[in-house]
Amino acid sequence: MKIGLLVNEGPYQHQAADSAYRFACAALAKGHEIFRVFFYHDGVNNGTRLMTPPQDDRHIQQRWSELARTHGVDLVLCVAAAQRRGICDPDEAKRNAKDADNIAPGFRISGLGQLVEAAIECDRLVTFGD
Amino acid sequence: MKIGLLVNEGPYQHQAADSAYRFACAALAKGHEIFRVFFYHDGVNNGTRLMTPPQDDRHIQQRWSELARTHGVDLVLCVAAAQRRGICDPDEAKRNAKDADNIAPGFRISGLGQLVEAAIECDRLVTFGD
Amino acid sequence: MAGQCKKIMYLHRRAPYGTVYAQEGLEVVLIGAAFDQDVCMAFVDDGVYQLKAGQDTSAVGMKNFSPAWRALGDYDVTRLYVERESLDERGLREEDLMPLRYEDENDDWAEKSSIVIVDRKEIGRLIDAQDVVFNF
Amino acid sequence: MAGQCKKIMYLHRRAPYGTVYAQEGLEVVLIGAAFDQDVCMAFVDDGVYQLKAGQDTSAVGMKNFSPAWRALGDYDVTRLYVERESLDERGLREEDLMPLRYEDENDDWAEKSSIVIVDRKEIGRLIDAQDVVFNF
Amino acid sequence: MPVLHTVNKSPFEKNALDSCLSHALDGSTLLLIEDGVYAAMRASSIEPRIRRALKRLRIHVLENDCRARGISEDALIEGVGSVDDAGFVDLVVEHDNVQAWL
Amino acid sequence: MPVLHTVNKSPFEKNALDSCLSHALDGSTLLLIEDGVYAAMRASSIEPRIRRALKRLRIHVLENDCRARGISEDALIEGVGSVDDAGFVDLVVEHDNVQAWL
Repeated sequence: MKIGLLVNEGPYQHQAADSAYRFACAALAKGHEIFRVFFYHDGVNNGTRLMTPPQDDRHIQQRWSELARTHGVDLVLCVAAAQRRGICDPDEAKRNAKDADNIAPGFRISGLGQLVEAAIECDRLVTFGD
Repeated sequence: MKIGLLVNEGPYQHQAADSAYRFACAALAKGHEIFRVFFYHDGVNNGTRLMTPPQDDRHIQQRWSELARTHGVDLVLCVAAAQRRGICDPDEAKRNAKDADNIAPGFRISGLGQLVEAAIECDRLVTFGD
Repeated sequence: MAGQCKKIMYLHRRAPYGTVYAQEGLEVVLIGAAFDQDVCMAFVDDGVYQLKAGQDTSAVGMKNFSPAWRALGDYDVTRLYVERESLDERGLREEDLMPLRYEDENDDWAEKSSIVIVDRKEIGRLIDAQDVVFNF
Repeated sequence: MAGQCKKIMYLHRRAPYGTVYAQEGLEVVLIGAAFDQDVCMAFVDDGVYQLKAGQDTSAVGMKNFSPAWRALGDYDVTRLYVERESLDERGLREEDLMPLRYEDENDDWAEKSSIVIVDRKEIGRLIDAQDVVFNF
Repeated sequence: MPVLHTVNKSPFEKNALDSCLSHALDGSTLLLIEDGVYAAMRASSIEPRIRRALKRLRIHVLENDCRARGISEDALIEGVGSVDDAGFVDLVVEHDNVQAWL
Repeated sequence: MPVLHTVNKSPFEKNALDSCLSHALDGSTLLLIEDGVYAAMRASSIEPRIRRALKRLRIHVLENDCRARGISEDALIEGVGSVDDAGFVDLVVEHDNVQAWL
């Protein structure tokens, strides 16, 4: 089955990102397709490569990036939410005259249409938030 | 009077950052001292210079930076919370082998001791959160 | 995706301004309108506060996004279900809400209200009838 | 700051793991211990769940920070007020909580429980008596 | 002056107001801010709780937060005061301690 | 199968569970996750509400979230089922739609 995920909260502050990750792993293990993980609201903060959690804790961004690398999962950060919160890729950085970017490998920035498209394309949309 | 502020949530997602800013401005206008604004939990996300809110919306980071510049307010991001969430200054970036940093002007990164110190030093500590 | 028409509900349960969900939720509705699906909105619990008339954010320095609700009719989002029990608990009546209207193309462009007050049971049935529910 | 000794309360009102406040709140208590103030903690509402025995986060992939509560005694944080009404509403008894103990230097290092069950009224009085209350 | 309690949550969504009211000592002050201001609206199911609390607490709303949400002065329960941002600062200064019920 | 409702909030802190229960149609399913699992603990003041709901809904908890919080299987209200992460996926697949009460 084709499943889309919506993650509405940032890493560490709420369990949403952890729950979504576990769900994605379990769904993939059962042979389902994770069509897309869309990160909205503070969820976009999952996609910064600048995080350095303590060594004895999970690394939420690296887990997502690894999921993209090994399973080709499409990780999309909402551009409007990302702009408000300071997440950008090199293109966005250039366009907004920023001197740095912070997007992590495996993530891409795109519009809200990608969320609506996922809702239409997928058999199920599962939301994780606060 | 010497007042300390604690901001526990990130910009735009919750009103906490807006309320704290208004309070700080009102306190300064009345001649009080804002000894320190300590940003904890997702509050550290107030201190990224990479945010680009829509032109018709307030720019939460720039407002804080301006407050530091004009009134010398001490804006401190908790280092442990900042590491988890991907906020770093050039030193932190170097120490954690990151290829970029994102801290905004007027903010500094330091330990939780700065929060406890503020609570002890100040006549009042006012908390804004979720 | 061609030809697919899903029943999509945007279910808003939170007050505006205290958190961003109402505002960013509305942004999804406006973008989603381009996809030509069978769309409705529901305002439940504190979500009914989003439609309160007279919002004025000038003094809090935040963006007042409430005028955007009026644009929904132009985006063909014309069914806004508002839960009666949620209004009652909060001491609100329909007159306390912004008047939201649309022009009905199937009725000689007659202007009609987009707001439909329904009871909790009906909201439950509506949720059950959707293909997708977005919860903001 | 020399010589100042303030009465500081860390008031924990939220469940662990669902949000980070319990964990990052505990980090403040541990750092704050170095400042040699008059410190206590209070567990109210869902905060009492933080002390529930038997927490095991291995399967959720999150950090289990609950063992750190046991270290509090070594940090001279020895008064942990737990609200009786909050326990009752949640069907919890004192035996359901982790045993947290400290050695009383004023009583020949006798081992004592750090947990003090008090009622809501007393929590209200304790809050009133503080110079600073941190709310996590 | 005793404790200034702040509540920033809707009383319909979260237990912050109830927890505050059940802990606040007689004679202390409650300031409703952000979504907390909805508690002060007349004719809601919360009104009886606020009226009872008014017998033993001073209760204020932050007026800018009311205005943002379309709550006019005359929609407030009688006895609830209204303060601007400067008034919030004054309340903090007047009280010995501030306790935020988040 | 009808709707799968998820609740991730403590029933003591937020109104998500109550709102879910008052909207869920008979025959639908409720999955408690994250802090939502506390609702399924025996002997709390929430228990009567869950028992009533069990007469018309299937109710499950996510067992890993229970374990994290120190809630053992035998602390659950009888009639509440327990699923692992794979079981969560199965529930999503079996139902026509998933509604998250945040």
